[in-house]
Amino acid sequence: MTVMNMVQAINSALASEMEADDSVIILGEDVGRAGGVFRVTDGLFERFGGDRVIDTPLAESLIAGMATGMAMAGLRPVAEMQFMGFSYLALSMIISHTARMRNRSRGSYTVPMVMRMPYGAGVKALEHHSESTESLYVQIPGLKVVVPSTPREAKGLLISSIRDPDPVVFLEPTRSYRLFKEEVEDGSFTIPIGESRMVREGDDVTVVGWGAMMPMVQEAADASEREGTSCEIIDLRTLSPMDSEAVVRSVKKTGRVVVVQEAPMTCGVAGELISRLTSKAFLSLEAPPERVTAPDITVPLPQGEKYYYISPDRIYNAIRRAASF
Amino acid sequence: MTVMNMVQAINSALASEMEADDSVIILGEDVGRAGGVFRVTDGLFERFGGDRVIDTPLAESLIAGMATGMAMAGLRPVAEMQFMGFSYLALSMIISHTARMRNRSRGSYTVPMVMRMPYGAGVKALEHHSESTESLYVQIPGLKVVVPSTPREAKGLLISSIRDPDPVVFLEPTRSYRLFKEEVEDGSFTIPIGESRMVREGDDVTVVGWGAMMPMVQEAADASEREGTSCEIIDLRTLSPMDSEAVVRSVKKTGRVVVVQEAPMTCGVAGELISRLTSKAFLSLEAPPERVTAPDITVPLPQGEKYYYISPDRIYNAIRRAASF
Amino acid sequence: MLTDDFDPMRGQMLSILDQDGNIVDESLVPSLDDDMLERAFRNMVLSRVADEKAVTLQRQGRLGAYPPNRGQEAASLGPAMAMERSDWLVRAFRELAGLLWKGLPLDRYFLGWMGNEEGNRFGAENRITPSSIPVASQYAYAVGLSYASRYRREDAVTFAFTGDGGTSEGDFHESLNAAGVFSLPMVFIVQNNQWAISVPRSRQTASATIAQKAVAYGIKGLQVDGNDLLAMYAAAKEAADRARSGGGPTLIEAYTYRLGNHTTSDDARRYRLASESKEWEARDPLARLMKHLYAKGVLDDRKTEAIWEEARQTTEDAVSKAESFSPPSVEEVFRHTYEEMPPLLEEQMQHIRREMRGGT
Amino acid sequence: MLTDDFDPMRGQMLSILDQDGNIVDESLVPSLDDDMLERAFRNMVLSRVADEKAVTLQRQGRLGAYPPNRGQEAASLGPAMAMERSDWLVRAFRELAGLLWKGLPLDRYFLGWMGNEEGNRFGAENRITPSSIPVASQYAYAVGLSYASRYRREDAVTFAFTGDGGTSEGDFHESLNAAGVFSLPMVFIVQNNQWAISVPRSRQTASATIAQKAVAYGIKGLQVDGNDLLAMYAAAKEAADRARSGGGPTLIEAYTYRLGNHTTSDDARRYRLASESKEWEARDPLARLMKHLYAKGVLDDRKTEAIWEEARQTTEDAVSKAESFSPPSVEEVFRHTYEEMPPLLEEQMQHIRREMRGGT
Ligand SMILES: Cc1ncc(C[n+]2csc(CCOP(=O)(O)OP(=O)(O)O)c2C)c(N)n1
Ligand SMILES: Cc1ncc(C[n+]2csc(CCOP(=O)(O)OP(=O)(O)O)c2C)c(N)n1
Ligand SMILES: [Mg+2]
Ligand SMILES: [Mg+2]
Repeated sequence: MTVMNMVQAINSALASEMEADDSVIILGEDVGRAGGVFRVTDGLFERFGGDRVIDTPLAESLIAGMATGMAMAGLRPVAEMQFMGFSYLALSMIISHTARMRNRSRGSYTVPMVMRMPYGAGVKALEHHSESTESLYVQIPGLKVVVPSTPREAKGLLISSIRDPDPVVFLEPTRSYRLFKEEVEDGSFTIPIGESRMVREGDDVTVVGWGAMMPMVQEAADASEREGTSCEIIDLRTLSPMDSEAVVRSVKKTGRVVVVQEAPMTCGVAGELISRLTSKAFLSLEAPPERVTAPDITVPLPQGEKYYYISPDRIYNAIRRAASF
Repeated sequence: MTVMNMVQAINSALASEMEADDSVIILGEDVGRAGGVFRVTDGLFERFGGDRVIDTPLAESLIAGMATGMAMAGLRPVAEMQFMGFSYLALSMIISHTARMRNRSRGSYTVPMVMRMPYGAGVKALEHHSESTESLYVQIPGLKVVVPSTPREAKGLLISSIRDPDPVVFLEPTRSYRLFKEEVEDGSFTIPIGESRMVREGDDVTVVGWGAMMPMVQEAADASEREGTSCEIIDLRTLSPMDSEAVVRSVKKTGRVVVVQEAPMTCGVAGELISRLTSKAFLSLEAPPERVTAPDITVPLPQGEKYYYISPDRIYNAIRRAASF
Repeated sequence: MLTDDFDPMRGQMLSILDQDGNIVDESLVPSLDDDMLERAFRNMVLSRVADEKAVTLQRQGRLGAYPPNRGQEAASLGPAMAMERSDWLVRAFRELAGLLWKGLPLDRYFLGWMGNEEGNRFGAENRITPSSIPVASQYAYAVGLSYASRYRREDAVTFAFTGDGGTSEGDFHESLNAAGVFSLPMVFIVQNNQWAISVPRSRQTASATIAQKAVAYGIKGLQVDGNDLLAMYAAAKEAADRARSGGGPTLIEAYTYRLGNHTTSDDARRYRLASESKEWEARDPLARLMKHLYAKGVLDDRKTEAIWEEARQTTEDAVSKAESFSPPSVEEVFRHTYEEMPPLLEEQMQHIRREMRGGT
Repeated sequence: MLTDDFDPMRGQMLSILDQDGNIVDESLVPSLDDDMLERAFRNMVLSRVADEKAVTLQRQGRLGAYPPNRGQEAASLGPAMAMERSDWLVRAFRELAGLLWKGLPLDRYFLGWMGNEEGNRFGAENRITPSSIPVASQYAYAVGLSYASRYRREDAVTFAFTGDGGTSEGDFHESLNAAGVFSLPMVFIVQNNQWAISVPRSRQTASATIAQKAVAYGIKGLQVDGNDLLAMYAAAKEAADRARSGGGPTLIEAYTYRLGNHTTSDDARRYRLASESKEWEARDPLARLMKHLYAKGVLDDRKTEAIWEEARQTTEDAVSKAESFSPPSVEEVFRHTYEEMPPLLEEQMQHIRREMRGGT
């Protein structure tokens, strides 16, 4: 066990998979000598060489396409998009080929690749550096979408993603990169994709979140508990395929639910989950499901970010609304 | 009044706006001499010349970006994506600039452009020619998304879109292009963006759809009415900004709702609408809202399309489930 | 080196057989024995026959929208003949002759255009990728395939096709640029058939040739008479040899012509002159090779007739086989989305199965 | 024509002032009077001072992540000096000197990097577009701006900037290609500062120069010493004149160097040699112009000192003004999403307003 932050945990996952399997290969902008703009790939260039830790030209569609081709040929590429806001340039490649190659060829070609990217706001960044447009990816059949919320989760989920036979979009909450440390196993270990994590059991309100929202969810739940509202907290962890079954089970117990999503409201993951719950736990719902999301605006530049970004207060208020309906 | 199909109605909208305003300009692949692969721009090249009906090189990001720049400079470009499945190449441009320029510059620059594209399945087309990924666009703040369901609607909504001060993604259901004709006003007229259309009033179940789903919704509703279930039919018409208020009003009356969406289920417009309804009409809901959508798979090639595409039967079944809950 | 002797920026184009099948310059003739040449001809005939069959089937409603290959057979066949088994052939959607040479089963070809994903199941073992509809996008994964093969020290060359229209797309640029930077063993073949649907080559780019675009990537570029099988073979062979020996990628512009419509949904008469197509009919790559082989004594009337007959038979057999394929079951339609079907998808599948059986 | 006399494919680069400010070839010196030259120097000094101030402010937490311009002043200033009022300046994010010349208010510049969209409100009347972070994407709307100005017979030239890294993006390619096809009045300036964050120019593209990429688009291309104001001005002026007279677009590679870090979040020592940066310090465009103007008698110590002092004062004033700007209200944050606020957005705004006031 070593105490690590999320950046270190991801680095450790990459290193251990590269050590174990020479088909694992890294590519992206500045991932090589510079070790990535967030230092996530620090030291890997020196350790595994420039042929396996590849600084590509500045071209996102190429990076996604190149990784796709590598994976079709049997490698296990881990591509980095420098920021989620630039991954849109790769979206056509991802939708048209990465996600479809298996079905198109009836399994003759598969694309076991990972596309990692930092995502999310709350770090007072430049324009395009605070995106949380995960739903663009979640809606694409053939892709998996994973979001870790702690260092240990990040390592275990990334290793699973690298070993997964299908393409995985791995979203790393920038805000959580260095927010806290925790003990992480030194060797290789996996956390299954597609299963949510029960963070805390409770009776009154189910609170669901993922990624950078989890610490805030916990803070809000703590405050609610102090006022006598018992919260069941679920970290969704995989957004696609989404473990809505676990949430349905929980809501059948509590009857009340708050879904917390950093992204703007419309056509987000929270709405999808609520729509599923409404269909599958209709008779158990004792209050309207609450969505806590950003408003439907572009992420403001830092001076206006507070009107956009989720706060524990806003989650707390939603829990109260749900509990007191 | 002239009886027209949807292709003719769109052509007529373009012609009348170009006649009235020389800042209206068309660009895209094969929109010029060939008149578009669906003949939507037929005759416009001859009438308005190659400087206003521009055949561009084969480059979608360029088309979107070029239209964005034209609009920033005060023109009213109407750009065509040859098929929705190739518009993903333009998505980064649309998200990063088209949709954000107004807010980024606090109104100093605006982007009054339209991006038209044929969309949807049910026509036994090639791969990538049957997409209905409208939710990729609906979730982007700063964009409007409009989907006509009849020839007259298409003309009125397109004229509004061209005159709109904000960028509009105008989705044309390929399946409806030549499906039926109706009387359409000859001159210029507008249908407001952001308002849904009440197709038929009814008491028992609210059925919501848009675009190519409308004829099927009507067929299913007719069948249901014959068995005594009265349907209130709403054509959503604008997906962004979505007129969820009208649906809420209807559901408060009927207590039951079926939302029909051609696209795959996850993170689609139907889920968003249901999530809004559940929040705003919670106490009125007498049955779980029903979503009729495609499954979460890539559109199959023609031989498998029947397992994907919505049918009136599937809508009818959902109405029955809702009514009998 | 051909790429030195024929400079696209000086308007030079490699040509070996003239319009009448005569050799322009003996020193350029590649070493292909008579047997190989006869096989090439057979392949071209089969491609021609199968292609025309596909157009007919489309008209009969037995096959979907289809992009004819007529006139472009040499442009894909020449490169295919320069390929080794382990080389990758990355398709766009108009390379029938080359695909047949590389080992694509004709029935699978028909099956694909008949709208069944099974048409692509043959791919991996032949190192042929599925047809790629989003223009030029396949160039990006071609770069990855090539990188992987070099990483694995496989000595494989990746041949990637696109059209003249494809050169305008960002993916074309990003891919050639990256191939140059990584000095990958690749041959990029642009079938410049003069049209991208209705847009003529001159409105696609202002560069005088497509081959000269190689300059932007620091790689070799060559313009080749794409209707001349010998020239296409020679150019591709040199490029492949260079790639194999570490000399990096080459861009080959195959100067050719689409004799048919863009697809069966298109009517080329709306945007191009009949006279132009007529001129190009006279440069038909198949007739040209045939004349050459007659002159060489490789072919005679009897043999030629037998070859056409054989092609017709092979085509009919392939069509029957493709049509005897059952349409996919609901399971087939769902199960290849992921290696393991997620619970929700399973549920959706069961739901649709129930609804299709008339239940609710 | 400079573009004929200096062929990037033969390794020729336009240079007028040498490292010590001496004129290399009198015949190339553009006609700029002393007053104009002095204004140019003032502008460069202001840019240098303001840029360093921004870096300092960032360290103090008064400004966000910031991309320094140091060393690249001539590369944007020269083109700006060749611009008319109605010409469009399409920014990337490292053109401070040129922006100031074109009329950007310095306080708005600071305000933008301080994280307030108000920093971009100045744009339209000066025909300066907001900074564009997605690398090279601005080239696409630049094409549209240019098309619109020609359509309106405005006689305006569009100048569009990107970096060496930007040349690898698809948008770079699609835009230059389209500009070539439409023969638009455009000048594309690539500030080749040798690095794209940590990736050196040689790993960005295998082409020997960036200027030669013009060949791919059938347009003119020229490599220019980007630290030489006179050369940058001369190149841009010729290109603009050509554009205005219908001669189509030009690609100018400004061969320069980023003396600072990529942004204030970067540490360039991780990936590049100190010796390299040192070499380039000696080619500083500001010192070079100064030496030239001393030699010409346009500047002396007193004047120079006054110019620096004035720049410091202007900068302090601009910073104060920017800092006195209030952060946006919730209304400001919401209302510019559309011209008219849709009901749902209004509702979301009211909700957030309530929550921020402590209500639920
Ligand atoms: C990205 C993309 N945009 C548009 C289309 C529609 N389309 C199909 S083929 C074609 C023209 C292609 O021209 P070219 O590359 O010259 O190939 P050719 O058809 O001549 O073989 C177009 C515009 C597409 N398939 N992909
Ligand atoms: C599309 C895109 N990808 C990645 C980034 C992250 N990024 C910002 S600047 C930069 C390097 C740009 O290099 P260059 O074009 O040479 O400009 P320079 O920074 O040297 O001025 C990168 C990769 C971005 N802003 N946009
Ligand atoms: Mg073509
Ligand atoms: Mg640079």
